[in-house]
Order: sequence, then C-alpha cells, then structure tokens
Amino acid sequence: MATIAAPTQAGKPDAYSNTTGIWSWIATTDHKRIGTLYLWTALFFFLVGGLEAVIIRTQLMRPNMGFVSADTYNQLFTMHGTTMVFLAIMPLSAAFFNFLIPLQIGARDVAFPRLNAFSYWVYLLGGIFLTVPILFHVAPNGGWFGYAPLTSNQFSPGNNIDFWVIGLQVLGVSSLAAAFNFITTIINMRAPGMTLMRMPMFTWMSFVVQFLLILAFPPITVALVFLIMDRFFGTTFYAIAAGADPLLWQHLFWVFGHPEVYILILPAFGLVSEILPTFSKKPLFGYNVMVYSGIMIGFLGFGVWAHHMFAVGMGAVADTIFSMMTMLIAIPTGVKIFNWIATMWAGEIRFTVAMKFAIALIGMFTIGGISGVMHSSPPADLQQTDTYFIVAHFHYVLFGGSIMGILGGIYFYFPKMTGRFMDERLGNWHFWGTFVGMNLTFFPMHFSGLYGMPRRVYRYDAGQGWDLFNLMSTYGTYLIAVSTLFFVWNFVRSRTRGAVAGSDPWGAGTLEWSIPSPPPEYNFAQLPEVSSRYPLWDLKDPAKTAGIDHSHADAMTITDAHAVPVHEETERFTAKELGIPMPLPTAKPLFTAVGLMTMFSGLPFLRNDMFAVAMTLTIGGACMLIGGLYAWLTSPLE
Amino acid sequence: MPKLRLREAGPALLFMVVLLTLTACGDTVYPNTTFTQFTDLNTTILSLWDRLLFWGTIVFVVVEAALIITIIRYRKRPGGPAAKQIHGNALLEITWTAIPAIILVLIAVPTVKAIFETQAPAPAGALRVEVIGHQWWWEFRYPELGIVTANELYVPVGRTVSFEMTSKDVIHSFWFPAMGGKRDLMANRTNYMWYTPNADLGTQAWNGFCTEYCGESHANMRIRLYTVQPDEFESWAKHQASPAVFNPLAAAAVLAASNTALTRAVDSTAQPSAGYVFPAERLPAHVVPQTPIPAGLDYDDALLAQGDPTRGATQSFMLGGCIGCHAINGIPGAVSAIGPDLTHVASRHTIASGLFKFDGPTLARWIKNARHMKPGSIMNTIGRGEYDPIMKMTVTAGLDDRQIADVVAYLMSLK
Amino acid sequence: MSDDAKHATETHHPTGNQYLKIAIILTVITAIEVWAYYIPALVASPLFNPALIIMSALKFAIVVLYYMHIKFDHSLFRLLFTASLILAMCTGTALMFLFGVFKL
Amino acid sequence: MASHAAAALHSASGADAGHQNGHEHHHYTTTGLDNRKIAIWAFLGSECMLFASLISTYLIYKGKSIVGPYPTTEWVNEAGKVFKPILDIPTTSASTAVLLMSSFAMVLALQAVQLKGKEIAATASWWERIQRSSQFWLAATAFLGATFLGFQAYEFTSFVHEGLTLKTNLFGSTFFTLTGFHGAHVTVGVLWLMSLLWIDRTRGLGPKDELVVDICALYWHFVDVVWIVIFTLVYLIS
Ligand code: HEA
Ligand code: HEA
Ligand code: HEC
Ligand code: CUA
Ligand SMILES: [Cu+2]
Repeated sequence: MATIAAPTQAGKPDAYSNTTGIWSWIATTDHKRIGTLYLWTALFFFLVGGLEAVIIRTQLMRPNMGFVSADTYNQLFTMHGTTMVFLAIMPLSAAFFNFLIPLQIGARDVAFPRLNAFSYWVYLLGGIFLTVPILFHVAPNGGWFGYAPLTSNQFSPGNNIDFWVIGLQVLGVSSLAAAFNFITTIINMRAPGMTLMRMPMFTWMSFVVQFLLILAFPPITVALVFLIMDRFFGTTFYAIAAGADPLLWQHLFWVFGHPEVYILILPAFGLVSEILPTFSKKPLFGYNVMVYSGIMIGFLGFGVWAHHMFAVGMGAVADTIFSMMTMLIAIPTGVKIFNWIATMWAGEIRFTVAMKFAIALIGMFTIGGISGVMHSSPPADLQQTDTYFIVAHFHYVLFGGSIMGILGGIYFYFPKMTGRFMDERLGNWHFWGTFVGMNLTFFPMHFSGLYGMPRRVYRYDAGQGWDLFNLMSTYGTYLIAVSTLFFVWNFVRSRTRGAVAGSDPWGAGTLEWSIPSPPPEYNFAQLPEVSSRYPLWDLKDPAKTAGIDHSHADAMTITDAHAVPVHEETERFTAKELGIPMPLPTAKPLFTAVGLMTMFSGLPFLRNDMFAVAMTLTIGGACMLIGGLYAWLTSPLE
Repeated sequence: MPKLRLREAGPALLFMVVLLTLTACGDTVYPNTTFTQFTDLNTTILSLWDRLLFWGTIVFVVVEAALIITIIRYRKRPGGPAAKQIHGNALLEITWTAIPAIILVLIAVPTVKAIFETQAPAPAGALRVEVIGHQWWWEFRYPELGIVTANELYVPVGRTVSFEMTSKDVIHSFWFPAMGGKRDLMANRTNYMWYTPNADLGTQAWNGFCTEYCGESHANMRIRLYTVQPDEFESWAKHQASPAVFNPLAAAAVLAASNTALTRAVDSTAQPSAGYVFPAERLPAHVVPQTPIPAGLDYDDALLAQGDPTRGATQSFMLGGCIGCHAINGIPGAVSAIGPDLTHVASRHTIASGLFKFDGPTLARWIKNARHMKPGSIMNTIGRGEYDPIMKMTVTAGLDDRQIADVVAYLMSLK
Repeated sequence: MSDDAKHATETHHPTGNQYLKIAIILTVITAIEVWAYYIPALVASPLFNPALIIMSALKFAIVVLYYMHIKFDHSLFRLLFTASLILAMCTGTALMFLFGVFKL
Repeated sequence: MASHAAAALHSASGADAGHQNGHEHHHYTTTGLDNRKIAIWAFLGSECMLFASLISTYLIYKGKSIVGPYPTTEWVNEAGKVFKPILDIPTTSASTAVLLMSSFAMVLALQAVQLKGKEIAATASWWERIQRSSQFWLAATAFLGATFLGFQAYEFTSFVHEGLTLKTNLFGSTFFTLTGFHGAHVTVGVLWLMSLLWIDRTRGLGPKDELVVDICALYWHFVDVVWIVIFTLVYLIS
C-alpha cells in the first residue's frame, strides 16, 4: 500500500485533542465535537420525551385512570411530541450531519465552523427554555401543532404557550443557520473528485434535508411571528372575533409540517443506506435511483400538506389534489424499500446490532407507510383522522423509521466517534426489547383507533372496546423503557471500556472510514482525491465496485496520502505539526446565542405586566446579540 | 426454497387473518367500531377501506416476505457463497416503480369517486341540524323544528340528516364512529356533512366524540346519538320545541307525596304530556357514562329529598346566577346561550356532554362544583364554601346545599 | 490586462451606463403602473391586475438578472434562487386557491 | 498502485497546493466559488418562502376585516363619519422610486469597488469619475434606504392617526406586519451598508473586497425586489 505522504515521525496518540476540559467544549468550533454535543444533548431529550411517553401510557393503561390530571396530561403529550420532533430526532440527525458530512465528503470542517457552534448553542438554550417549564407545571399545552385559535390569548391566557412559540421560533433560527451551513458545505467543500453522484447516500439525503429545512421553516416562522404578535402585541391574525380564519394557522403550519416529517425520516434513510451495503458486502443497489427518489420525496413533500386537513372541509377539488399528491409519494419511497432489499439480496449479511436496526427500519417503516397511504384517501381518513390509528401511523414511521435508523446509525458510527465498539450483547438486548416493545406498543393502536378511540384524551370509559389494546400499549412502552436503559448503559460504558476499534472496523467503503477513529481534528492530513463512490472498497476490494458508472477502480481512487495509511494507524499529529490551519476555539457563538435567547425570553414578562423586566431582557439580549455578532465577525477565523 | 417462503409468509398471513376477524367482530365487543354500514356514508367509506386494506395487506406481505426471505437466505454462513456484486438493475427498478403506481391508481379512482359523492350537496328533504361547538359541550339546533338542545342528538332512521357545523370558540370535531366520517367545527366558517342512517337500524344509542384537541377538557367532550323511529322522533321533536312546562305547584304536590326516588317521581305525574324520550332501560352499558366523581366533593344526598322545585325555580335559580348562562324556553329572562339550553334538560340521560349520568346526586355535585367534576369547565363553581379551581378562590356568595337541592328538584322537573 | 480578459469582464458586467439604462427602465415601468392606477377605465378592465402583475414580474426579473447579475454569474446561484422562488410562488398560489382568493 | 496515486495526487491542483501550503489548502473549494456567496443565495431562496407566506397572508385576509379603516375602499365609523381609503399611493410611489434608485446606487457602489485602483483617463467626464467613488455610492445607497424608512415611518404614523393600528383589524395586523418585516430588512441593510462605508473610509475597499460588497448588494437588491412585489400586490392591485 502506498504511503507516500504519510508522516513518519512518532506521533502522540491523543494529540488530536490538544485541549481538554469544559472550556474546550464551550469554545469548540470542531464539527466533530459539535456533533458529539448534539448527540449527547439530543439523547438526553429523547429520554425526557420517552419519560413523558411513559407517564402518558401509564395514565392510559386502564379506563378512567387518575395518575395525572387533565392539564398535566395535555402538557405531557404536547411536550412529548414537541420534544421528540424538535429536540430529539432533528438534533440527533444534526449530530450525524455534523459528525459525518465533512468526513464523508473529504473536508476539514464545515463551511462556517463558528456558525455551526452557534446553531448548537441556540438549540441547547431553546431546548432548555422549552423543557424547563414542565417542572413547574406551566409547560405548553396546545398540542405539538399548536392550532390557533386554541393557542391564542383568548383561549390560552397563561404563559404555557408563550414558551412554545418562543421556543420553536428560537429553534428555527438554529435549524436554519445549520441548514445554510450544510448546503454550503456539501456544495463547496467536497474533496477533489467527489462529484455529486459519488457522494455517500447519507450525505445525499442530508443534502435534500437541508433544502427542506430552508424552504419549510420560513412558513412556520411566519405563523409563529403572527402568534407572537397576537399574544404580545394584540394583533388579530388568529382572533376569531376580528374575523380571522381558523385555517390560516393550519395551512401555514402544515406547509412546514409535512416537509418536516421528511426532515425527520430522510437522515435515517441515509444512515440505513450506509449500513446495509456495509453488512451485506455489496454496494447500494441502484444508487442513482436512490438519489432521485430521495429528491422526489423531498420535492413532492411540499405539495401534500393539506392531507392533515381532510376533515376541515376544503372542498372536493382540494381534497382530490392533495390526496393524489400524497399517494404519489408512496412510489419513490417504495423504490427505496425495494432497493434496500435488493442491496441485501445475494449479499453476505452480517447481523450486527446496527444491521438489525437497519433491517427493522425497512420492515417497520413499511407498516407506517402503508397506514399513511390509508390516510391519504380522504373519505377513509375521515374515519381515521385524530384517532389512535393516526398515532399508530406516525409512531411506525417515526419510531419504526427515524428512531430505528438513528439507533442503527449510533451503533454503526460509535466506533468512528470514540474509537471503541459498543457492546454487541447489550446491544442485542436493546434491539430485541425495542423491537418487540415498539410493536407491542404501537400495533394495538391501529385497533384502538379503528374501534373509535380519539387521540389526545387523558381518560376514557371502560367497555368502549379499547381496554385490552391500551393495556398492551402500556406494557409495550415499559418494555421499550427497560431496553432503553440497556442502551444508555451500553452507550455510557462503551466510550471508555468498549473494545478498541480500528479506523475501518466494519469493512465499509466510504471516506470516513479511511481515517483514524476517532478522527484527528483536521480529519484529513491531506485532502483525498476521490474517483469512486466507495473509495475504500476500490482500494481493498476492487471487485465490489467494478462496473459502477461513477467509479474507476483501475485508477487510484483514494490517494492514500492521508496522514496515515488506510490500514491500522498508530501515529497521529496535531494540525500544527502538519501546518494545517484550524478554526480557532471561541466562545463568541455561545455568547451570541445567549443574547438571542435572552432577547426572546423577555417577551413572556409582558404578559405578567413586568414591563421593566421585559425591556431589560430584550434590550440587554439584543445588545449581547449585536455585540457578539460584531466580535465574532471581526475576529479571524483561524 | 418454496418451503421457506410459506413458512415466512405465515406470520403475515396470520396478521391478515387476525385483522379481518377483528374487523368482522360485532359491535358488542367494539361498540365504537368504524367498520359499519349503518349509513350510506359509512358504507362508501367501508368499501374504500376494504380496498385499502386489501392492497395494504398485499404490499405488507410482499415486502415483509421479501425482507425475511432475503435476510435468511443471504445471511453470512461459514462456507456460504460470497456476495454477488450487483449494483442495480434497470428493469427491476422500473418494475417496482410501476407496480405500486398501478396499485395506487386502483386506490385513487374509487377515492376520487367517493370524495365527490360524499361531498355533494345533501339531497332535498334532509333534516337540517346545526351543530355548534363550545368548550366543552355541544349545542344542537333543528332550525326547521325550532328545537335547541345540547349534547344528545335525536335522528330519525331512514331520513338524511344534514349537519351544518360551526363553533363558538376553538376548533372542535364532530364524530360518531359508527355513523361515518368526522368534520371540524370552526368559528367564522360553516362545514357540511350529511348521511342517512339505515331505515332498518332500529332505535339505538351511540357514542360520539370531539376529535379535535380543544383544550383542557377535550377528552370530556362526548356526544350521544339516538337513532329512533320516525314517529318517535316526531313525538320527541314536538315536545322539545315546546316551552318548559314546569308547574311548580304540581311538582310540589308530588314531592309531598313521595320523599324518595325523585328521579322517577316528577316524571309520571308532573308532565303527563311529555314527548318521546329514548328509554333509559334500552341504553347499552357502553353508552352510560362511568366517569368517577372526583374525591373531595361532598354532598349529603339525603338533602335531595327535601328539594323543592318551586323554590328552586323561583329563588335559587336566580340566586345561583344560572340565568346568566342558561336559557330556559318559556322563562322570561332565561335566554343566555353561554351554557346548554336547559328547557328540557331532564329529558336527557347525561349531563356535561356525556360525562355524567343525569340523576339527582350527580346534578347536585355538578352545581356545587362543576369545575371540580370537569376540569376547566366554563360553568363556574356555585356551592358556597367550595374552592373554584380556576378563579383560585373560595366561593362565598353561592348556594348552600339545601338551595342546591331545590335547584336539582327544579331541573329534574324540566322534562 | 490582455484584450481577452478585458473583453471577458465587459460582457460579464454591464457598465455604469447600462446600469443607468436599467434604472430608467425600472422607473418608467413603475410610472406606468402608478399612472394606470389613476385611470378608472383601466382599473375597471379585467386586464388591469394581470397587467400589473406582469409589469411587476418584469421589474423583478430585471433587477435579479442584471443588478443581482444572476444572468452573468455561476449557474448554481440561478438554480438555488429560481427553484426556491418557483416553490414559493406555487405555495403562495395554492394558498390563494385554498382560501378562495382565486376561484376555479 | 503507488504510481497511480502519485499521478492522481499531482493532477489535483487543490490537494497539491495543500501539500505545499496548508493555508491555501484550507481555502480549496469544490466549485471555486466562495462559501459566503453560496450561503447568501441559499438564504435569499429561503427568504422567498418567508415573504411568500407573509404576502399570501395579506392577500388572504384582504377584504376580510370587519371594521375599517380599509386599504382601498371608503368606510364609515360609528359616528357616521366617512373616511377615505387609507393607502396613500402618491407618497408610496415616491418611496418606491427611492428604493429603486438605491438599488441603482448599489450596483454602482459594487462597480466602484471592483474598479478601484484601475486607471482612469484624464479626459474622463464627471460621470465617469463619480462612478469610481465607492464611498459616494455606498453613502447614497444607505441614504436612499434611510429615506425609504423615513417614508415608511411617516406612513405608519399617519395611519395610526387615522385610526389604523396593529390591533384595529385584520388589515392593520397584516399590513403592518408585512411592511414592518420588510422595513426591518431594510433597516438591517442600511446598518450593513453603513458598516461597509465605515470600512471603506477607514481602510478602503478594493477589488479584493468585491465579494463582501457583492453579498451586501445581493441582499439589498433582494429587499428591493420584495418591495416591487409588495408595492404592486398591496398598494396597486384591486
Ligand atoms: C417520519 C415521519 C413520517 C413519514 C415518513 C410519513 C409518511 C407518510 N405519511 Fe404521515 N404523518 C406523520 C409522520 C410521517 N408520515 C406524522 C407525525 C403525522 C401526524 C401529525 C399529527 O397529526 O400529529 C402524520 C400524518 C399523516 C396524515 C394525516 C392523517 C390525519 O391526521 O388525518 C397522512 C394523510 O395522508 C399521512 C400520510 C403519509 C403518507 C402517504 C406517507 C408516505 O410518505 C409513506 C410512503 C411509504 C410507503 C407507502 C411504504 C413503502 C412503499 C412501498 C413498499 C411501495 C408500495 C406501496 C403501496 C402501493 C401502498 N401521514
Ligand atoms: C418523534 C418521535 C416520537 C417518538 C420516538 C415517540 C415515542 C413514543 N410515543 Fe409518541 N408522539 C409523537 C412522537 C414520538 N413519540 C408525536 C409527534 C405525538 C403527537 C403529540 C400531540 O398529539 O401533540 C405523539 C403522541 C403520542 C401518544 C398520544 C398521546 C395522545 O394523543 O393522547 C402516545 C400514547 O401512547 C405516545 C406514546 C409514545 C411511546 C410509548 C413512545 C415510546 O417509543 C417511548 C419510548 C420510551 C423511552 C425511550 C423511555 C426511556 C426513558 C427512561 C427509561 C427513563 C430515563 C429517564 C431519564 C434519565 C430522564 N406518543
Ligand atoms: C358561567 C356560566 C354558567 C353559570 C353561572 C351556570 N352554568 Fe350551568 N353550565 C354552563 C356551561 C358552560 C355548561 C356546559 C359545561 C360543560 O359541559 O363543560 C353548563 C352545564 C350545565 C348543566 C349540564 C347541562 C347538560 O345538558 O349537560 C346543568 C344541569 C347546569 N349547567 C345547571 C346550572 C345551574 C343549575 C346553575 C346555577 C345554579 C348553572 N348551571 C350556572 C355555564 C354556566
Ligand atoms: Cu372539542 Cu375537542
Ligand atoms: Cu403529512
């Protein structure tokens, strides 16, 4: 193996993290560290959202339970949905965007490292702002899609909804900033030879997601601005007494909301598309079609929003159009499912935990997709909407899809992130508990829904035909919760005690596996040159990639001019030693983020007639924001 | 590998069988089932559903079987074959694009037909019912019959009923699972839905729900539907349209005669001309509310026997401020539409939108502290010395337990 | 600077005089719009709204093509912007239909 | 294989440069374009959706207000007093023209920065000479933008005097929010322009700063373009 450019000096094993301690995290601009922060924070919020679900299910275990009050229950499901969507799955995906995209495209960092840190801090602060109120029993209680006029001042006079509107608005800033960053990164930071059609599938799906983000967030931003104006400055956007139309919020929300569900699923699809080929020892089946179907899903996703509104009386023509558009999405999604199966077909399948989760995604997402198609027929949906049948649908796609994919991704990439494996035995416990548990939880919901159980009810009478299904769901939840504890233990322990993994522990084919685990701060000592979709396989096993249009296994596909040869490395160098300029650590993004959050957190005080406090926070926050931005923009990057 | 195929398809087939049996199960086990053909609307929906289920099951079986077969057949085995390096196959990919497309067409065509069928204007001669959503109860008006009532809906079988739906506050949604689809109720908008309960449906009672999250007591916003014979409906309607015919003196006489079961006492004598009411003994168990009355709401039921409807009507009803929110047709000044119309409240089997049974002890507790019984209720706490959980204060002015007994006696007489 | 390079820059960036011409065109279109607004006969015509929208679209296009030099710049920018713009217009139009601002 | 690798290495100019000079290396980009310019265009794409949502809401609520003042129709208050339609077309036409002119000034500012340092013929006219002054054009753009804001402030206050506030009716809410959002964008633009002007005055902007000015210009023109749409759809269309 050629190692022409490999350094020869003796290295220091942990030289890549030349700084340690809390400050190194606060001031970090390293995309891998930011990814790690995202991962930990989002996993924490996943546990919080899960805990909320456990309480919800306990309350629903039997008819007319009195475990929690009506208002508490309403806060719980609102926060459960909001937390899972905005604070768990989206940031879990962001963790992978951060960690993986630069590695997969052969870049040293993202396009705007400090903006990246800013995105994370805004997310963290927004998440805290949104979550803490539940400890004081003033959490948002308007449902995760916060339909106005219920969320207007007239019907929700307390501070509860304030936390929700402001929290989501702030989180939107985070998502948008990150999306501009990743769009630029993917367009402009690819290593030489990394053409679009050679990008790994995860990067591709992430690329699509970033466009969904920048185009879907503005409508909800506007809807939230209206609500903020209504709640604090007395405008009349959602005031029915002034003649407002109750559908305004719904349309603006779902114009965002439906693309949002693809924002939640496509990263998981991407992860699975990395895992399946690796453990089948085969390249992805029909790469091009996988790319195009991902783009199609994203594109069509903008034309279907009103399928959440079949019961609002839009009229037959609108119902028809939205129904047809919705059905169309099944086609590109189906292509993905079949191509994944074909990827495994005739392969040598190794059932690692990561692979099991990936396979489970195919099986479980399909169930959710099929029930989705059942909703897409408006007359049929009139019997389904706002019942547990819908709850079953979206948990099959969200839990069976997004969560399964992300968990698979965590098992798969853990060795790359930490240099150590997660324990497979504990992982198997986790997998089987989760798999059985989720089916036990969510499959019965199909029945409770079709047998007439509405969603968002904190209690129901006995003898309605729902008792058994609810009991099953609750036991299933407990099973998931227990198996999640295995996961938490495994995750925490394996960081320091797991078996040591090399740079390419799974025999994968993409660029991120060509560098040491965990990667040095500069990722690539030298930018690789890529001429293939699976550069590593070209190198190690050219037979696998022979005949792929975009690969040229006969030409050298990855110059192994990395800091280290592709095989096991023992030597590392700091960026300084290699003369690679790295973005300087700085806390300015954090400072700016605090300013932004402070500025917004003044608003709720207006309601409590604490004008002075509101003004102090808002003006103080604005000054911090502007000062932070100024300091940030005028200081050198590296 | 034909053997394997069958074995792996087994669970999926089982799933289908289970699903179909459950689907076929009657309304005794699943009283709120949506799989009925009790109305024209639901017949259309069910046939659509059957088609969706059919194709859904096929897709499910094919995908899961393919998945399971693949992972079993191509699992890595010692000495097993090496992975075949296939990168794609245009023909295959076109096939699995085209087949779902065809299936979707087969679903889409009847869907579109059903959309236009079910959303056509209601046929002439339909019974018009205005449904008005309130936090958290239902107002029903029969504009052609001059009826205003709440929470319990009477509909004659064999005749199309056309609902015109709107809301006084937030968005609600109106749904009887056994009858067909739901529609949202929105302020500043009117929605329409119509269906015809089958002529052979018989006199039956059904559960319904508010299905759009509408705030704290959304779960407590239920509805009852009585499908009745046309003549029964006529009798009911005629009586409901008439003003409250409470005769305080007659009621007092009955009270003097019997100090016990008040519920039935007023019933027989005070209102000889009462119209048809869905017979209580025919209410199936699942239609009878079972909501527990929360702890901490004490009322001495013995007081009820001493309740005097006349006093209730003339004094306590005013004292309690009831008149500020409730209309009673025929009583001057009682015209407010904030709360349900009470003109014939005693002809209902439930109160508080299907949450509680209509009987003396429950009514007394309701009046004493409605907000304790139904979280967030707009009806304020009236019992003197009671804590109002929304105003966050103890009521000092309201009614004492004896006065409540009088009001209850009065309400019980409003047949 | 070689002739070649000079030539290249010239075609790539309009000169100040061309910018001036564009500014004049924009002003004239605006003037026509406002003028039309004051002629009741024109306002009453069914072509009034479409004509205004076309004129405004024209101004929009001119500014984006020349002032924002999207016409001369990398095609990537054109793609990014037009795709978003088209999506935004489609969404807006769909909303108009859904709320009955336009009728079928 | 080694020789392949070496050949590939040398053919990749980006990687090659990096081999000798880490600093250059870091600034290798796939498309050769600057990151910031890609980001700003993506941002403007996103802004299209933002303003589409705002403008759509305005149009959806147009004519749905229960009480006056109305934008283009007369109205009568409880006291029977008749009010004219509230929108003031002549003034707004003037402010629209001002904003259009500011875009013109902006392109010339960019051009001046690009041409900085190039020789100018001794015989050049005043028009050719003034075209070379980036400070003049930056200041002009900022000034025209500020003038537009002045018009808007005047418009808002006069509306408030005529009884239209955020709270009055749907028209008030949608109108002020839409134009206010646009005004906020203009304000940011003016501040941005003034920082550029300040940099120009302190250290001088030259061709190497072209991109910095270009990005600001793109933002500024976009804000102008949005106003073109708003002016037609909100003020003129019936
Ligand atoms: C990860 C998130 C995710 C994903 C991917 C999807 C995917 C889909 N969703 Fe789902 N959906 C949600 C999350 C998601 N959804 C959520 C959260 C809600 C509820 C929001 C709320 O109210 O709180 C919801 C609600 C929802 C509704 C509204 C229901 C209602 O409230 O009345 C509808 C209606 O059409 C719908 C449809 C679909 C469809 C058709 C798809 C399709 O994309 C699915 C396509 C996939 C397949 C079909 C399977 C694979 C395909 C094949 C194997 C090919 C062959 C198949 C056929 C021919 C059928 N969804
Ligand atoms: C996005 C992803 C997502 C995920 C992963 C889940 C996961 C789960 N959801 Fe989720 N759910 C939603 C999104 C999601 N949900 C949304 C959007 C809604 C709609 C909300 C609305 O209507 O507004 C909803 C609504 C919803 C309802 C309906 C509530 C109602 O309508 O009244 C129910 C009811 O059973 C439910 C249950 C569950 C369960 C049991 C899980 C389980 O999978 C959870 C698994 C459990 C754990 C993971 C627990 C692990 C934690 C511990 C063991 C404790 C450790 C604790 C700490 C250290 C803090 N969910
Ligand atoms: C503040 C207004 C208000 C006042 C005062 C008020 N009510 Fe009510 N009442 C309501 C509302 C609103 C409901 C519906 C509550 C619900 O179901 O959530 C209701 C429900 C009821 C019901 C149940 C009706 C049904 O069909 O479900 C009865 C009976 C009743 N009130 C009686 C009384 C009596 C008796 C008094 C006076 C002692 C009274 N109310 C005072 C508002 C009021
Ligand atoms: Cu009314 Cu829910
Ligand atoms: Cu959707």
